[in-house]
Amino acid sequence: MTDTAKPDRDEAQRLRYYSASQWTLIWWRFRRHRAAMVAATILGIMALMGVFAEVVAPYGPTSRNASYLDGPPQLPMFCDRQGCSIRPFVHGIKTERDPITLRAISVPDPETRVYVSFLARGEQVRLFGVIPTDIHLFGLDHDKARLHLWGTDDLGRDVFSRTIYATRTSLSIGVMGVLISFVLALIIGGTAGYAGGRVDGGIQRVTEVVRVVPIIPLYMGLAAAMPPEWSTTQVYFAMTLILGLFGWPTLARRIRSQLLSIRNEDYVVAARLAGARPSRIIGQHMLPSFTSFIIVDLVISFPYMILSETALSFVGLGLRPPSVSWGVMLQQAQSVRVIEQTPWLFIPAGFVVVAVLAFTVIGDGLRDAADPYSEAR
Amino acid sequence: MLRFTAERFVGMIVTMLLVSLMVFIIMELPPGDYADRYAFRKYSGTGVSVTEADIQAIRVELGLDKPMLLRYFDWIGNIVLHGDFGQAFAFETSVTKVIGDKALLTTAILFGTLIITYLVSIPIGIYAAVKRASFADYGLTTFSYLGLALPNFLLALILLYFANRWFNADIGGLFSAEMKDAPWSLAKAGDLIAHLWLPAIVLAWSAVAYQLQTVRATMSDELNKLSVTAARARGVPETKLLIKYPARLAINPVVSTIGFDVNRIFSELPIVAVVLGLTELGELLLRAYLDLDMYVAGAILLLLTFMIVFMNFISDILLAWLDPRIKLGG
Amino acid sequence: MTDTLIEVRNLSVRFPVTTRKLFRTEVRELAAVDDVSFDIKRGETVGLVGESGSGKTTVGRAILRAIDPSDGEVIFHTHTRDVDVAHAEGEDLRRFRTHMNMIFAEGPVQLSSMAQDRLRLFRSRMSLVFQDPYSSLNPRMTVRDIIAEPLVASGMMKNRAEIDARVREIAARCKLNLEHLRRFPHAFSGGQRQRICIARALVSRPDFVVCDESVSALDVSIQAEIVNLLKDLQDEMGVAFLFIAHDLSVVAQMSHRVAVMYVGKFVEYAPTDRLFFTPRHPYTHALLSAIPQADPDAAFDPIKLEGEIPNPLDAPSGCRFRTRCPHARPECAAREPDWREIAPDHYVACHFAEAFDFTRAQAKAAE
Amino acid sequence: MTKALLLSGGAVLALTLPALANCPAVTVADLQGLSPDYPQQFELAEFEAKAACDLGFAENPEIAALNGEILGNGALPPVSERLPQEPLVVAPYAAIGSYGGTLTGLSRGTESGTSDLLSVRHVNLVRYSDDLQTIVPNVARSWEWNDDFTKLTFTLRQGHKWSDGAPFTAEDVAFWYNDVLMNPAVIEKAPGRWLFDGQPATVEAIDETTVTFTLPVAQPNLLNRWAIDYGQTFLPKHFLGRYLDKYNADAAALRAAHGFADEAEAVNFFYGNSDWKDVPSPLMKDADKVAAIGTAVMPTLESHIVVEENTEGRHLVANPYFHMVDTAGNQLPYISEINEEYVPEREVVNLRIMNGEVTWKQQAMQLNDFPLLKENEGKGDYTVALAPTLGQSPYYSFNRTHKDPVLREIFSDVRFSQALSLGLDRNEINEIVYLGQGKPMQTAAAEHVTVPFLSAEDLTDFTEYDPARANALLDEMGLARGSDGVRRRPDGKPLSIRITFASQGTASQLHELAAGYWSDLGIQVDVREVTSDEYRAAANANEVDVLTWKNDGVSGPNISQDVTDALFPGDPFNPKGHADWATWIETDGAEGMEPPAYIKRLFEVAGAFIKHPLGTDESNALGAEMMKIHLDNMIKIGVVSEIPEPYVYANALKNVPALTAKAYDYYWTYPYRPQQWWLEQ
Repeated sequence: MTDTAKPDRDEAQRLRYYSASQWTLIWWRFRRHRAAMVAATILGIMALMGVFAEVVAPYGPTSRNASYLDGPPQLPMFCDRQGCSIRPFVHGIKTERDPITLRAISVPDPETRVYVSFLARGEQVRLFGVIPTDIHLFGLDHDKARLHLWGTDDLGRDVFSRTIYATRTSLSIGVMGVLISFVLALIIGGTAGYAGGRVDGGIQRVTEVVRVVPIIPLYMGLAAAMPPEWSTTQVYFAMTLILGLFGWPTLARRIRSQLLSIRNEDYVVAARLAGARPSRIIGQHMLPSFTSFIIVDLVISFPYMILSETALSFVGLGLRPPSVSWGVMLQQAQSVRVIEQTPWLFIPAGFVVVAVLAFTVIGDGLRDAADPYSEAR
Repeated sequence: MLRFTAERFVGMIVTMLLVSLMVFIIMELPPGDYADRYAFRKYSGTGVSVTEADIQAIRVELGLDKPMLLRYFDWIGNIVLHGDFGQAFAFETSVTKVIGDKALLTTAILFGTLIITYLVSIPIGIYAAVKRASFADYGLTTFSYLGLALPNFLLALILLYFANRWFNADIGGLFSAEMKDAPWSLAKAGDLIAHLWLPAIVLAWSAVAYQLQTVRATMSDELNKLSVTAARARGVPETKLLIKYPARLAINPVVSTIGFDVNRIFSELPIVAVVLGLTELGELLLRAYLDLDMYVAGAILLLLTFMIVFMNFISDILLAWLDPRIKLGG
Repeated sequence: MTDTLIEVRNLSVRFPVTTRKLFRTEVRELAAVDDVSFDIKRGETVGLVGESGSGKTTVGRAILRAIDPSDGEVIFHTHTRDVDVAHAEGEDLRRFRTHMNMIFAEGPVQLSSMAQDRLRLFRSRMSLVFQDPYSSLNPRMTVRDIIAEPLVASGMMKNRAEIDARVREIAARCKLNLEHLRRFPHAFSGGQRQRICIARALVSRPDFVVCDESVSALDVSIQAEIVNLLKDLQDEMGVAFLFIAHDLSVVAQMSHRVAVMYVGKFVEYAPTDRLFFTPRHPYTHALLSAIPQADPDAAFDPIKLEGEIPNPLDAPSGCRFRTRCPHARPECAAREPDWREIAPDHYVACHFAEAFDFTRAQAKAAE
Repeated sequence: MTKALLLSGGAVLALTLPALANCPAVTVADLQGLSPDYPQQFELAEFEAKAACDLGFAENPEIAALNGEILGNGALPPVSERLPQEPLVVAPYAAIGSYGGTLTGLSRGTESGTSDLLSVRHVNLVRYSDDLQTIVPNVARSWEWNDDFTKLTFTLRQGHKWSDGAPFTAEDVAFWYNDVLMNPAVIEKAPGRWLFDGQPATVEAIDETTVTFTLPVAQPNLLNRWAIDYGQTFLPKHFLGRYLDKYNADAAALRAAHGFADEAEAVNFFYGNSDWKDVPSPLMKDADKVAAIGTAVMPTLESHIVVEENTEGRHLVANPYFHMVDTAGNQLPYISEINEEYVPEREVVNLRIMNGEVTWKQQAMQLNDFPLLKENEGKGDYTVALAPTLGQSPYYSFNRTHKDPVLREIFSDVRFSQALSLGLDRNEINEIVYLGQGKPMQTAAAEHVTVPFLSAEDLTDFTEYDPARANALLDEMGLARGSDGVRRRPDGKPLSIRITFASQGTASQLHELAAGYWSDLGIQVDVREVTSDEYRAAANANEVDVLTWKNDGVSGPNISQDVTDALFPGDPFNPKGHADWATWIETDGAEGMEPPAYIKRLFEVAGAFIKHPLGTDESNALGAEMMKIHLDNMIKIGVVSEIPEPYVYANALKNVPALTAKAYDYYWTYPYRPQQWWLEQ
């Protein structure tokens, strides 16, 4: 039984392999890269959290809990001195001020328990800005009490919720920035790579010039050029534009060299000799064969976008409150006071690190997987 | 070799001119100009009410009323012909004076960082390649990934805090109080080094991360080559074997990315400097942007870029010298 | 077999080579192909041999206008032998009526000077089979799409069913499993891939195919298979081949006539038997001497050529082969030998061609 | 307010008796029965008479070395010759100090956050005592008003010397006014703050120690401001005058030799554009020129003089000719050197304080850093204390001359400001932003703590948190809510306002909170942080919806002579908005926008107010009316007042009293006599 079944399965697998397209093959290879898979999963979760921020976050990014200022994280627990419960709960909180140092101190009140519930009703929000709902992933039973998984900041805002919203902003800025630089790179690098010759030489020179200037000082100059009367939305788009505007040189170079090498690939010559028009050659042969490489490059350029956004916001040239991004949150956390007294405000830094790491690891994984035909020979 | 050098040199000059044009355009971008700021500075608290005409007069006085192209040629002309970078409005002195010492300090930070980067990344990268897939290798890879992922301003803040709280390190400057105004001496240089390590470490971490990966990858490739296997079979001692070929070749990509490293260091410098309270070019640049003190900003940007281009040039020459094949390809 | 398909007249291909000096760039011309003339008959296979760098590939590509020739002309003699118009239907017919004169008209067509847009339509009459069956197939397309490309790309056919039918037909002729059409190139071995390449080259029923070292990358057993396939297809479809190779024995199997190239020039061109048995050029002779003989008794004494093949940029004066020729004399350096017909259909470029007798008796035994 | 008495010069001479006992080293803590005419200080003759003693003088043992650091100073004469014949005798707070040490202070940059340390070395003709009530002599020995407050006569100290040893005389005061401030060849536009009703005063040097100010209009409160002014009303004529053709026939040659194009450039190089002292010193501007001229900075009367400046900081040494001694006859200051380092980063400032590297820091310390600093007090061996601030109360003032007529209409309706005031939860703001240390309160154009005509009780209207009433008021105005909950303006657009602020003026948390409260009232609020410069530019250009800053410049001495804070548009540095009203009034209705009746009345009252001495009945009545106009029309919405702020001093720093105010309005440390601070070694 097994003797015959096994070769059959192998055969089926082989057939599947034979008729697998490039994306399927890339996926199969990528899947073998365990670290990259883990990273992709984490990033996926992050992105989902960002997309569904309104529902994942128990509270709005600016809604406050005045009775819990600079409050430490609350860990839901199952047991306390009064015994155990199946449902997780937290203790009630009393906030006092130290009479000498004037520091606000939150004291849990072990007598009161507030139970955590999932898919709880809470603040009215609009999912994606349209769908009204008051269901949140989790919350507290009690109307008045609030659950602050990662504590609160000096205004009593929930760090967890803010981090979720910040994730949305920062990732989307990264995406927009990468897309803009990608489009620019595609146009510029594409022109250089396809036209060649003098056009190529000129573009190469300009690329060289842009590449050689240190990028963050350049961003700083552009960011300083933003009119102060711009609204947060305008600043947001300006930021993506700025990040995109100078992110292209590396990409453009890669696109150009890819194009130049693909242009002379035998199968492209074959297509030309088969009478294909330039549009078909580019669309059918050149683009598909370098998209996978470009995707790798895009993924790799993400971390730089994210770090640039955080850095610019951090020095006050990027997004500013009440926008909430990782950079904005870290800018607000940038103090000795926070390190000593409210270190949980640095949690967004963890997100930055994890996101950048994830993108880097995925980039590595993709780079290995991007050319599925390298092994096939 | 001479021809190659001269060619690269001409290329460097052309690049610099184009960069200067771009820098100038960026300087021109922010709305408003220093005249507004200057009016406040000049008349603040004097009880004089400032009119638009006053501001226009200041504009004329500072030469900000001329058309942009003219100002560009004035600016670049003065830099090239007289080494004059223009007026530092906020300091009421010449840009050269404001930048003066800070350029030296910035260079000191840069070289401190580069030295740390190469001292750490080359041996460790080679080690990681030799001990591939070992515990040490994974540890080092993780460490370097962290270097890539940790925003350096955060690293700066954390290091600043711990250096200060635990080691009582002197912070917020590149010299201690007693050395700040002293003339240059060995003691002062020592003082500088004692203050340099913190920014240098912060800046070097991510540079180390990149270089570590490069060295490790190149080294791994080289180790796989037949010549190495053959030599090993001949019984050449392992250390000698490493130094003879692969290690030397593995340094090539490191040399070729010096310009890139400098670029990244300068890119991160302003932010790190702000956090660490260093008063060097990066921090000055940020302030100049906020003050609309555009000639200062322009000069700094140009200077930083010049250093990058120059290091690129050096790395090209060095590379051609290390590996003559490059010349033919170039 | 007598009417001429391709006429190559004084074909030259020169590439600009720029050398950067300190303050100026020097542009020199590298003549990869220098004043080459020959013809190919309908349904015939012409073999083209020479060392690598001799310009064989450039000749092939220049004929196909993959590279634009610098000088000379390539004339394609069309004729209506396999006009498909009778079978063309509906849209295909309408679509091509406007171009019919050009594509199917009888008579000489100047390929070398044809405008790009017209050339594009003419592409279906000729094609190229590459050396490397790996790099010449787009790994991102299915075999069916690859084979169909010449039909689709040139706009020759539009109807999917018709295309499928034609693809299946040619695939079957190339001994490809029809099941495989859905697969991607990575599913195949080198030999199979080369069949796919051949199917692609022949799908539009061209009159002329250049096989550029098309078998040299394959194992010997597979080489034979492919050579046989090509022969069969030639018999069935009447296609003419320009068969470029450096391996003389394969060329011998395949070709009706063989040309020998050296540093951008033809040195000898003759029917296969003549060339192999009575070569007239010392270079041809040297090449032939390097073929191991099937007869174990025969003496194997390859002529070792001294020195390296010259750089076309600094080609020797006079006869280009003189620097390595064991028979070189002073006048070889003074004057370039003429390309002349020393026997019917036997062309050679050597001052002393008549004087040499390299007749290879032992070769007869091999045949 | 104390009115000054003129001490008779004759009396001083008469009291000089030979061979008396050593003087008692009295301190403020133990005056040993002596009662000075002015708090905490004596004139030499007064002291010797009251204590029946003869004061001998001593000097800082390092003074010769310190003098050596002052570029251009010659060898020092003995201390008795350096001091005026009539030095000011200062009673130290707790103990006679010992000499030496370096005071390390931090500023943000060359021109930023430096007032703190400027005030440490500051001197002027007169000074406020630390009771913040009494004006006391300083550089001037005494002064006298004529009856209608149009002529002020100062008597200077005989033998007082500049830091280079040159005599300081009445000529230097006249020079400052006549030859610099009012000299168009040097300063193009005469500064308005030294004009009186637009007219210049007449300043005359009567003799070496007597100078008179003859004023075009009565200025009963001029001294109040003089006592806190950053501007010093004297300049070294011997030094700057040599560049003016008027005083030096060879001035042109000298200017040429020193590389100055004209008189203005020469004066500007040392003096800057105005009395604002904190301009880059010649050392910063052109160190080469300084070396060529042979003098680093112009001579000063202050306790310390700048000897080194670069972009990292300044270094100062004690002025060897300083005019004060302690009650033991030691020439002040005690502290030999001041290091002023530029540290723009707040975190680095905090770390350095926590490390015990800072001797004194007061300016730009924030209340919310207090817990951190307090917790680290022991480790850093410093003391952090809270002092009452004056003029730190944040306010919102809606732009009633807004360019958008619809918003202008809404903002001009007092109910709008009332509603928004009721919508602020001041207790929560106090708790969150001010650690619960302030007092929820309205604000008017004066500091209720320091003026007699305004009390905390006047400032309670509309300070309760009452969203229901706020909503009712807004509804009543016809600003109905749309389906999205946002109120609509009369033209149907959503009612949307932007708070543009600079964190130098007001805390960002405040605005984020306010935006939240006001959003709850149905107003779309957008918060935008800008730099101080950008804020000022926008406010001066009438481009903000709501002005928001801290209410500084409203303490007694300020408004006694200058009511710009009560009026509009403020000054370019501290814009109060509504510039169009001021234009209308200045041009008699030819330009600008006609202000409502209450504003016209406000201008009238303010004009009258400054004509009366502060504290008189007339002054109080007018002041109260001004405040009433402000409060009734709610021109400003106050938030929280009486906010304390921390200040820090190293435990080694002695003779520092508990600050009675931490306020620019009293020029920071000037009332607390930093010359008698000393460092325990």
